[in-house]
Amino acid sequence: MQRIGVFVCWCGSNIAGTVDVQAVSDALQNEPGVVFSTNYQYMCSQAGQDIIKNAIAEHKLTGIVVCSCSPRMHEATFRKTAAAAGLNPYMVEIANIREQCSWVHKDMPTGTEKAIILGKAAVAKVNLNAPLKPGESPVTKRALVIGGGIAGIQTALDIAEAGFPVDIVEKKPTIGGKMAQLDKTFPTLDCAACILTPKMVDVAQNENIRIFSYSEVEEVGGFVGNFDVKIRKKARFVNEDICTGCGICTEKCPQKKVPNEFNLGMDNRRAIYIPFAQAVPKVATIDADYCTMLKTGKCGVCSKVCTAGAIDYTQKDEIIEEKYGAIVAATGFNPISMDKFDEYAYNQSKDVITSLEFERLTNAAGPSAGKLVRPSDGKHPHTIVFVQCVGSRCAACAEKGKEYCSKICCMYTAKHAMLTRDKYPDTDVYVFYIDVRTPGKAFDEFYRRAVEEYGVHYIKGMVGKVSPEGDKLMVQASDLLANKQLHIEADLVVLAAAIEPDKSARPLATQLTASMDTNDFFTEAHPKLRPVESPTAGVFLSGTCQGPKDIPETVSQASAAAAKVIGLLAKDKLTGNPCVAGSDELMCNGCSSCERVCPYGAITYVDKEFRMPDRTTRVRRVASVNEAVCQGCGACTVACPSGAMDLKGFATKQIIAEVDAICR
Amino acid sequence: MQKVTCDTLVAKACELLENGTVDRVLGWKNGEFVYDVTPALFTTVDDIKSEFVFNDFCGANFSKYLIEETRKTESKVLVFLKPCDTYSFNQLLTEHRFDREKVYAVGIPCEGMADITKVKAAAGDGITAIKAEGENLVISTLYDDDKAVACADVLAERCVVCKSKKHVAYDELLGEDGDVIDSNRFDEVEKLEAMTEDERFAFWQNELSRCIRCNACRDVCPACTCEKCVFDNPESSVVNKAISDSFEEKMFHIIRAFHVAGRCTDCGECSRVCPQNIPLHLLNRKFIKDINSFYGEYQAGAEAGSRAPLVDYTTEDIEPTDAVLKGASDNA
Amino acid sequence: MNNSTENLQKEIIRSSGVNPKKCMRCGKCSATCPAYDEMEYHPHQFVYMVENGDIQPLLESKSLFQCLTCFACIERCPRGVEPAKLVEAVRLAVIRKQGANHLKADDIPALLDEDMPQQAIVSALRKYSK
Amino acid sequence: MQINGEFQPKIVAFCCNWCSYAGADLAGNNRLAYPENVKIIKVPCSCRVNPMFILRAFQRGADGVILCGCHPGDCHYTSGNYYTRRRMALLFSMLNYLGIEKERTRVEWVSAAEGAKFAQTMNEFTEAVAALGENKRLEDLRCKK
Repeated sequence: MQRIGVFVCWCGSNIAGTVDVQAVSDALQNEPGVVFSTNYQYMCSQAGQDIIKNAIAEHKLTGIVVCSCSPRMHEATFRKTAAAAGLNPYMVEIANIREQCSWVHKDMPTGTEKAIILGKAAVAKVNLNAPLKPGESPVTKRALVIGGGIAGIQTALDIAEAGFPVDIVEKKPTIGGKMAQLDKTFPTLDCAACILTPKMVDVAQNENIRIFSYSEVEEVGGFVGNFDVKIRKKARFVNEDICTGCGICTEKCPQKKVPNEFNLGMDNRRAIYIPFAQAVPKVATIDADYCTMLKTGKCGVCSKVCTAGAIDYTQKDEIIEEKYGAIVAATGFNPISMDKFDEYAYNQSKDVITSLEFERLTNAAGPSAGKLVRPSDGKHPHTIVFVQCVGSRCAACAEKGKEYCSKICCMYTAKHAMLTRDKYPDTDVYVFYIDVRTPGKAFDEFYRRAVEEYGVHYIKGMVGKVSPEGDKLMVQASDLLANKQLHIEADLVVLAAAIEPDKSARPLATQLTASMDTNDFFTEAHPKLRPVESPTAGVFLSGTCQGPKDIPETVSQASAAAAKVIGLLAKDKLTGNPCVAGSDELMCNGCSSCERVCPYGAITYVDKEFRMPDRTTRVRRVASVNEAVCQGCGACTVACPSGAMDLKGFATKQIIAEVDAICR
Repeated sequence: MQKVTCDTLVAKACELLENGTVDRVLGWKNGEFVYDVTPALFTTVDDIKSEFVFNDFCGANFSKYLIEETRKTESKVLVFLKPCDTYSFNQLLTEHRFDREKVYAVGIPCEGMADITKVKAAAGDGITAIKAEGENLVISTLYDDDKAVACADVLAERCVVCKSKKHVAYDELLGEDGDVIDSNRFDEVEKLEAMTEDERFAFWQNELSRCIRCNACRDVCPACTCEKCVFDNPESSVVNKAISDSFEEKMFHIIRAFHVAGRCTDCGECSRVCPQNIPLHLLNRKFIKDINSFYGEYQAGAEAGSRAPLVDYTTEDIEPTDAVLKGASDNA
Repeated sequence: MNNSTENLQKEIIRSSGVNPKKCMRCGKCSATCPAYDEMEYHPHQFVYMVENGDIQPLLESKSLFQCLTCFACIERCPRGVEPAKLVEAVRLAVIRKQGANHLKADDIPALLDEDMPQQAIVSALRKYSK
Repeated sequence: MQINGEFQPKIVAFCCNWCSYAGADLAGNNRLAYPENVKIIKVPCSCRVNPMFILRAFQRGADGVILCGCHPGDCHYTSGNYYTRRRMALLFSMLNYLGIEKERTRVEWVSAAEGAKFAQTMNEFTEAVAALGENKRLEDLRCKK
């Protein structure tokens, strides 16, 4: 049996004006477990707190009920008071008789009666309270960043700057991501490579950063502060430590017909390659799908020309195991496939291209060395049609497009149109749009400049059809403002394809037990207040894996995620919320219902041996809650049919006791 | 009349026992009366040959027995599963309740089981023998001459509205597999929904007040497989072993149905075993019907590993207030 | 909007099963429409006008019968609005008007020309021969 | 419960800690009156509310039970109230199927900023339950004084 002390606060006249505080403390005196009951003008004052402390000592109290203002106001205060007097702070319960009683009721007798009932409910609960101790777990002071695009790069640099070691896992042979493929960046039009490649070099040179390129996350275990990660370092058949990146092998390799993915297949590379000149790490990689030596055992040219002796045809995948305190997902995006958009003739004409392909076409390091030419015949295009929202805002068919707005297309299309007109004033440039969405610093000004200074024809309406006729592309579109149907003879059509999360994100989310939305974007812990954290503790989100973003936004989110990681790694120990779920193993059925509703992936299953009454042992599958990860929502407690799962601080028994006290 | 004969099952059981595939067989044997067929565990060929029965009274769903049975030894147990039993079988697998490797499941076709209450109503009391002949059951009683009743007329309610003749899980199938049936199993629920609140209350008051809290419905239910039921657990605050007031049985039945909501395969065992003939399946079916209409068609057990509707959500789900309106036509 | 227009609007929305509010005004329906130049009101305008209850001009417009019902607009609409179904519903509203039967079966041969698609003739016969 | 010959319903309100409990506090801060009949029980999230709690309240003589949580999409725990929504939709539909008046149960989403909505909801709910009279259908006769 508890020894409970009840402390009724007057809150000056705030409570005492509507509630007979003496009657409340008298009535609660007779409740089961209550050994002391009093009232005072200001319980939260030093004098009031001293009353509580003295009573704890004098009456050997094991539990405390304070009838006062909302627990949101002073629960923390009274818990500290109790702790100072040697009582477990979770033995304190507050009956809210101010905000939820004296302030909303006017009549003294009924107000007093309600205050007594609220007090009784709190006493009933404290009778069943148990001392709680927050769990502690150590923190491994190392972070893992998955994805080496601008988001991952920025996050890693910021974390490393704060003095913590960081590993970047990038599945491609080089870091850099999509930004490395871009030509110029809006709204300032500086070249992407000029601002990105120095950062890539910083990453390579930073002592706190390790890059695992051509690698993928294989397995994730553990929890916040203590993740165990297995990384698969794919065989690149080149010894990274020896390769100097001189590139001779990539010139001598006889296998010349490999589609160059860096240029989106618009030209070819060799079977041994370095994706681009500024690649980091700048080492060659052998594409096993095309290498004649690896396929037939005959060739070995690269090995012969390599003066460093870096080629190793026997190299195998390597598994690296490492511990991390925090993990950042920065898996990025890809443009969606245009295969389902027959109306735009993407698969019929080489001269219908996506915007990312346009970036490569205009990039000085691209397949045409920066000269804007038609991919089909290498001729200079005179009429270019840009189509926006291709596959974005497409709610009709999930297989075809995406319901969301891809956010970046309006701006990059304006950029493409502007740059084209700037470099080739003899071209006619049309942009078909549904809405032009340009919120952002200096964004709308940028778009207006494309129209006003560069003479880009912006037409409200969509393109209905593109049909190749001879070497021209007939574009049929509507001009909604002029209420006309247009027929434009174009030389080049550029589709602003919607963007979608990289395909690796879904399996990664499963490994991380991080949640995703229906579009496979990572879900944030709170859409407004915790936008860079995943609901899974210790997992953070950087860049477009969380939602469509442009570069400035990606970089700010990347730094924000880094700040969160640094905040976590700076701690020596993590103190948890003690009000967490716990499973009674004797009653658990192992049915997985709780695991399925847990938003944090805090529940796992273990096979455990139980001794039966007849002295035999039996192995059963039972739920186990990771207290460091559980946030204490209680969803599992209701999903559990056997009642094995309960929530500390809000136990089924406690809540039922409150219900009973109120309905008594 | 069942399409698969007792002899076929006996032969199959003996074969699997003799070739060492299994070392135990879950089957049926006669109880005190001929219609009182009870589940039994056989371990020898002799026992099977002498005691194993299969007829129109073999309604028991063996899925639940597998939980205990598979824990006993490392070897396999043979279980015969009617189509509706296979759904429970899958559902238990979804919930990791037994080790699939330790079971050899033989699917058997089912033409629907007879309801002894209906048989008695048709043929009178004092039944001494029941024989299946073609489409009829020939019933001998102490008092009268033998009487033939059509099997179709004495089918159990759950078989009249059978939802599926298709086996969704098995290692081996005897006879041919059937199809999922578009049954009208929700008709009775709809009838209740069309009543007024007062009429519904009167209906359920009448039904549930007969409950004697024998717990048979819970004990037979293949979804009620908790290691310890909340109603048996003194720590749960709702422990209650017997009816003690006008609400207790409602609390029990609502919570029981809620605990199996989204997991209940509608096998109908609860109503079959109720000694008071309370139509408990109408509670479960209400949940199933609501789930189908609120969240899209879902058949528990149709697919092992599927996500039950109550541990799932969409951001566009129906609001509870609208759900109540949608759930009962008199509210419209 | 007066009562009868509002009823008519409701009826058209109901019978077509189309929710014009889903339209985001991209105009892809009109961009894709092969009969665009023949029509006084174009597919996107149909959607917009029905949404706003501006039904009367549609009822009186010849555009109704210039729609080929080729369903290109339905196929291409990114929001699943289905303008052709709306056109069809307005068309039906006109046809169902008492005593306003525009077309008799006997009149059809005289109206045919070589460019008219087979589909249009069949659907016209189906619709107007009652 | 009868006061001055007038029926006073007993109402139990479950409020989630992050939104609705704060909304109730805001109603208090703004002195927005609602009936004394309403007694609030704090839970971390609406998804902590077990159907057993609701039935228990009715069993012990409550005349109405209302559950308040964050608006869908705003749950502090991201998905808790989505589960609540499904559970309560099914439970309330079942209670109504058993003949329990649908006005006795309610789920309302109240944010921390919606003090006025909280007070208004409680006024409406109390009025609706009072109009139904005593809850005879779901109470436990043993617990009646």
